[in-house]
Amino acid sequence: MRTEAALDSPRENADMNEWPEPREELVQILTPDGERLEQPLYDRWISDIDADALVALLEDLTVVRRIDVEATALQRQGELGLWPPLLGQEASQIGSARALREDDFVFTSYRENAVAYCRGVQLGDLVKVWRGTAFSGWNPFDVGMATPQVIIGAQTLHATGYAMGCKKDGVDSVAVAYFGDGATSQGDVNEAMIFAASFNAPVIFFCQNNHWAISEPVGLQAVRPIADRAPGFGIPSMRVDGNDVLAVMAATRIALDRARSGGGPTFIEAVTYRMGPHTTSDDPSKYEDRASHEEWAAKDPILRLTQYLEGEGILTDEVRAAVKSKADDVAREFRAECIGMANPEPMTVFDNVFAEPHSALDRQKQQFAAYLSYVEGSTR
Amino acid sequence: MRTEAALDSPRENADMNEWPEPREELVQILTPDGERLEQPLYDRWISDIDADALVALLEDLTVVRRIDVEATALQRQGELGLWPPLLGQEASQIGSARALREDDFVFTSYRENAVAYCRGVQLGDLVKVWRGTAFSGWNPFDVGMATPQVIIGAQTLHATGYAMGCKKDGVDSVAVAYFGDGATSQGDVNEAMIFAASFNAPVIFFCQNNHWAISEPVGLQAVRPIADRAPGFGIPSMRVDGNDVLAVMAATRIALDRARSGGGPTFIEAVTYRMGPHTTSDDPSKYEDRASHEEWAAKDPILRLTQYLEGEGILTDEVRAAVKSKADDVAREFRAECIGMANPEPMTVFDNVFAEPHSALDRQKQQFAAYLSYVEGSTR
Amino acid sequence: MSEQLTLSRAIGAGLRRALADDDRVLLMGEDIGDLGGVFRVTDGLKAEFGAERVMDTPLAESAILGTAIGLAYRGFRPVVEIQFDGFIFPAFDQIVAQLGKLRYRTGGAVSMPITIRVPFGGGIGSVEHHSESPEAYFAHTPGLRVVSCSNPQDAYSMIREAIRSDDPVLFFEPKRRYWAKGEVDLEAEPEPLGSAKVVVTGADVTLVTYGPLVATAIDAAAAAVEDGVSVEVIDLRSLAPVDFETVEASVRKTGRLVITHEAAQSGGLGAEIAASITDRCFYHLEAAPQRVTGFDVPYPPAKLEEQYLPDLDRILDAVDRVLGRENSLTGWSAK
Amino acid sequence: MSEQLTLSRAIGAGLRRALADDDRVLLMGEDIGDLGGVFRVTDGLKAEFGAERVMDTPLAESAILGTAIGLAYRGFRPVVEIQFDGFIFPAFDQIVAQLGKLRYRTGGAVSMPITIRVPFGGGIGSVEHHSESPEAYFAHTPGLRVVSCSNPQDAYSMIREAIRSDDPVLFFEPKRRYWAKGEVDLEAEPEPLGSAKVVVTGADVTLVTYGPLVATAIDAAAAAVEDGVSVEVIDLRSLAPVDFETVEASVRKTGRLVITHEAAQSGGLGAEIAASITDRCFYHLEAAPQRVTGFDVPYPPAKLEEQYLPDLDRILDAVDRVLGRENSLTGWSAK
Ligand SMILES: Cc1ncc(C[n+]2csc(CCOP(=O)(O)OP(=O)(O)O)c2C)c(N)n1
Ligand SMILES: Cc1ncc(C[n+]2csc(CCOP(=O)(O)OP(=O)(O)O)c2C)c(N)n1
Ligand SMILES: [Mg+2]
Ligand SMILES: [Mg+2]
Repeated sequence: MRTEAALDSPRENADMNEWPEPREELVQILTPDGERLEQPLYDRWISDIDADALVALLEDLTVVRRIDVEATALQRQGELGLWPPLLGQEASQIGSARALREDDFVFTSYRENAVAYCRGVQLGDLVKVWRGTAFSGWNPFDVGMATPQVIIGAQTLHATGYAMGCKKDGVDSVAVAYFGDGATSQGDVNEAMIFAASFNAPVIFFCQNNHWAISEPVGLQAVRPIADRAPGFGIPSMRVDGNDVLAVMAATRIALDRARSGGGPTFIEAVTYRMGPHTTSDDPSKYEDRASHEEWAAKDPILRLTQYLEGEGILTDEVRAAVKSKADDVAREFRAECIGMANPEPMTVFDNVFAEPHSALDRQKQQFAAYLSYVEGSTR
Repeated sequence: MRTEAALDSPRENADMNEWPEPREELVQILTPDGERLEQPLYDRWISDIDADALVALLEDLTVVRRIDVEATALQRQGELGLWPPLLGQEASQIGSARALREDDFVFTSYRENAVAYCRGVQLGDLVKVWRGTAFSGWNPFDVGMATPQVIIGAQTLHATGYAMGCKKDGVDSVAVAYFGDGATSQGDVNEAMIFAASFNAPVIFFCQNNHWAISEPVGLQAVRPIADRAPGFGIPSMRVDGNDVLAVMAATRIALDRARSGGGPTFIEAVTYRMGPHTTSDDPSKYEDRASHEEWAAKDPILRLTQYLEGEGILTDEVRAAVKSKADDVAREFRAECIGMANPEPMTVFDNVFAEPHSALDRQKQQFAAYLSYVEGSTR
Repeated sequence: MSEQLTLSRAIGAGLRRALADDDRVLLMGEDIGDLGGVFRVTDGLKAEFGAERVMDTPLAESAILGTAIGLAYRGFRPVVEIQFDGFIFPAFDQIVAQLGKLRYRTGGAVSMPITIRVPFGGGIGSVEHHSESPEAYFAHTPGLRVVSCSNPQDAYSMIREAIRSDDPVLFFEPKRRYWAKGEVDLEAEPEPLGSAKVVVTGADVTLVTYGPLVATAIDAAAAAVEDGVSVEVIDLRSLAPVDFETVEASVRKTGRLVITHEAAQSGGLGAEIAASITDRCFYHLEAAPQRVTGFDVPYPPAKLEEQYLPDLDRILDAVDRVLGRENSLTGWSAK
Repeated sequence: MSEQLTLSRAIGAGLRRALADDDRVLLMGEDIGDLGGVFRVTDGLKAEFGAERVMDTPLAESAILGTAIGLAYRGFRPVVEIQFDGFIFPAFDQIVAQLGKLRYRTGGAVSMPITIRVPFGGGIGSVEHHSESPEAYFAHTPGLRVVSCSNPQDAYSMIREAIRSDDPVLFFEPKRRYWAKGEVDLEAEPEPLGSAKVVVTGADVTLVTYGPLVATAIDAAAAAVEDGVSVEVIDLRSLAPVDFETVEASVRKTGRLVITHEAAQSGGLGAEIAASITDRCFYHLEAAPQRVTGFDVPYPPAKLEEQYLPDLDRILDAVDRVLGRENSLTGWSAK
């Protein structure tokens, strides 16, 4: 039935209006032009970040961008099959990863190479997966970071389960799930928030909203800010400027602290922008409007930290030089390790499917070995 | 790292505090003891519900409860394999279903037998599924109601897709998804809200929070009111007293009106209570505390409407008698149709798998036919 | 010490034993706590081991599996209950794309000692999605072990072995046999998973099955004796991998093979067994292996399951077929 | 009129034709709009038919299928794109427990004319989850039709037939053959789905395959000629149901059968074909049917896919095996 009131806004028709307006504003400590804002609620969490620490962050940002650029070059040169650039997202990844403890455990997607760098992954190991020599570049337990997940959103459940385990074990380690804006549409990510809330699990949901899921704008996934979802599940959330390494670090430390002290899960939306293609095989010209690209170029995370450090007189020529040479060294080493990587032995295709013997697979393995020697024989 | 601030509540640590406190209060028009409250925002939506309409609602509530009781008896007598009682949830189902138009389309779970009754499903058809003679009691297109869904939550996506289709077709029909509190934990239900919001689909998410998912209390599924989730997805929500047929009807009409006038999806949480077992094979004594059961018994939906009508002098003896005899007639007819139901022919096990011929299945069908006549022959 | 137990209680006893022996073992699922599961398999375990080890979870199968994987990363050994066969599909991605791949993905660094308990199969007159046999999906999935028990003793021993295994194991429980009783030796040292068992020795025909149809096959073998036919019945127990050595040895002896399961025929386990055995002992086969299975239709309504389910008569008809005796398809040809 | 088209463009042309012929046809999926899909199969279709008919959806496969089902209830004919084979599993429940069952559930009242396009298979050097062959899961599922094309003409005709069908169809596209060119008659009246096609006639061995390996099989047949062996190659095209009449006729002629596919061997399509053909023409078989398939391991990293994928040499080795010629397993026995 339709009534005369049909066209009134429903918000006047019923108490659907007690919910806050979309939370558009971002937590910001460093403005795009390097001005530092007073943020009492956040500043206290990074009071230990002195000049040296700031320079260390600048170095991290510079190095991971350099690795990213190098990897893209390696892909163009045919040394890598594919590469998902993190260009533009350095602050989101460095600011959060540098807030973690060694005994925390990270479950990421494929684009979090800066996180892997912070966790201590060897340079060459960053690209094993992209060179196709292995499905995991490293042993997750060596660095407290799971193999990057390709199935969008699946890792958020793993992080939640891991966090449930930390609680059972009575330790104050925290699990961190990294995922993108597109991932928030997956059932798994929503179920992860539900389980995390129900079990009060010490997990951080760290969403990098880089505005794109391949060619799809974030607006297709969410009609209001992503950070607004978690509270409905009973999980507090923060919406931070993802290109502001200090804001990201402060927010992450707050979430870690909540988790360690029994406060349970926290959701962080780091609003940033994917300045490169989705992967080296993507073509953003088909869908991206240049305007927003330019707009975000002006919000560059490294630029603003550089300007801030210049303003503070911290960024001396020596410091500049030191950062540059570190980046050069890393890039050289990275390239060398990538190109020098050995290919796996043919028969290893059968390894590590099961922990215990498996009659069907063992038979296939034996028969394939027989086949290889037969072929060798006949071609000799 | 832990800081001195570690034990501050995070809400003092950051702007995670802009979200409202959990919305505990319910929209209520009829109190448990039949007092009618002034609810300007809602009353205007049921201004057409006069004495006759109120009596009609009382009759509906009485009849569907009678059907439910009869079905439970039929199960005890071995006439049905199983039955999921709706006892206690009559107002949620009648109040919402009676607000619908014939051209609306309903996608429910298995417990919505009162909704099916309102949609015009034949009495015997209500139990075909539970007697095991068919998987669908009716043709969905005859009554604008899909076959009740057994896979928890799956139907919410079907409703959303149907609503997307209504929009494409330029009609103002609305799709309604009925589901339970437990269902809200399923990825599908969350994905349905995301799609509904992104496509501004004319769909109503009608959640009957009956406090239980078999033996699991709603608190295990949600740490704050379920109605609080939808707004985060950009879907306005209402939390109504599910045992108040008038509040439910008003809320449903508001949602329908929004949907028909291009306002998109609305979420309604009808807070009620499952007064019976999950199904006839469940044993609530293993998990339910009597106290809350008694508490809810006092909130009975039929009791309060009866008291209100008595107070208004509407419930005369004739009316009372008419309602009772209607219920008696329906119960008799229901039982007769149930018991008189024919079993399916053996060979129909092969029917309606595909629309077009299928060589593998046709071969199996022919061979089974040969088998049946062979067995018959040899036993003759 | 040994006890008379139903199959469901035997599984419960195995779970209790696993929880007691290893404090990293956890049970997770819907309604497994106070209710003890809809089939009461976990009855009493929450009271005995507490809510931290016997966990009722929210209603979301993908999350149950996904969080179990996270718990396994953390060193736990989760035992997950899927309430009914038909409800495992929301978890399919976590099982097939995650659980089955994690060891391979990580070059052996990460173990996934997760057991997934699934009450499966029909014959209980239930509603849609409550009588399915999805085992072939998992048997086709690399990285997963799939087993099914048919009697209380195996149920008790196999669930313990499944939990002990460092590999993920799908444990299919024949729900219509939950109430079947049998002697269970609670001290018996379980043998590693993977071996089939000859439950009836015979000379003329090999009859291979698993789970709910083992009892039916044994009855069929008994009935066949009256027709002077000696049927050897093999309970596969392990569906992935299949113990082909045992099946092959039997077929080399009998020259004839009949396979029966409830799942749809096309692409069911019977196809793999027929194909592998034909490959392994082609020249010993006197007749083409025959499959007696559910039809290629969704599991039907209760009043039609009698038609759908393989039974003693359909099995004996297939036995006649491999023996070249008169049978329902004698002289039959497709129209 | 006919054109030289790549396989991917041929599918695009078929989609364009379907959209033009029937305004109830819709395309849904991730990145199929402005981007035209990661393989550009839907390139230009959004511009031509608008965002209401070529819909980019949020990133959730279960919801894509679930809403497609709702749209089908409303009378639309959705054509869903799953971006890569490995991403179909989150939608598994909606496909297996809903899509495949709806007609049966409703006694024929509800039709589900939904086509699910899945780029599948390996050989493109990609990362995990991008090279899988999940067809057997769906071929084992009642209520679903499963097809795969191997050349541009079939791609164009079969996608149109799939969309026209009132049954749900899984349409598997051989992604490594997307760039293969061929003549396509755009006016050709497509035949109904379900028939296999003999693409090379031969007398000695029947070689059955589908999708990406059809080209490999044709090369193998050509190579075999040099060894004086005449191989008949059959492109199944329909995987569920399989056109056994065509395969049987060939095997009755050759007496020998080799099946090849990329999917893991255990429980793969090869098992069903070997089992059914053995059943249908046991006495015509000169040797046990041989399967040349992927191994029972997750699809491996790019640098190992060469080992995993069936190739010409492994196929010819199996041909030697069914011919009783010297081959890699001559004298081999399991350790
Ligand atoms: C289940 C699943 N569906 C689809 C894909 C294909 N895919 C890979 S990345 C991607 C977009 C992810 O976007 P987002 O979550 O925002 O992460 P971002 O790439 O922006 O870092 C898609 C659709 C996938 N990997 N997994
Ligand atoms: C996917 C799936 N998982 C599990 C079940 C088993 N099951 C049937 S009803 C039910 C509880 C549903 O609770 P709720 O959604 O609150 O609906 P209610 O029964 O209370 O009406 C469960 C777990 C199912 N049917 N489907
Ligand atoms: Mg993104
Ligand atoms: Mg409930």
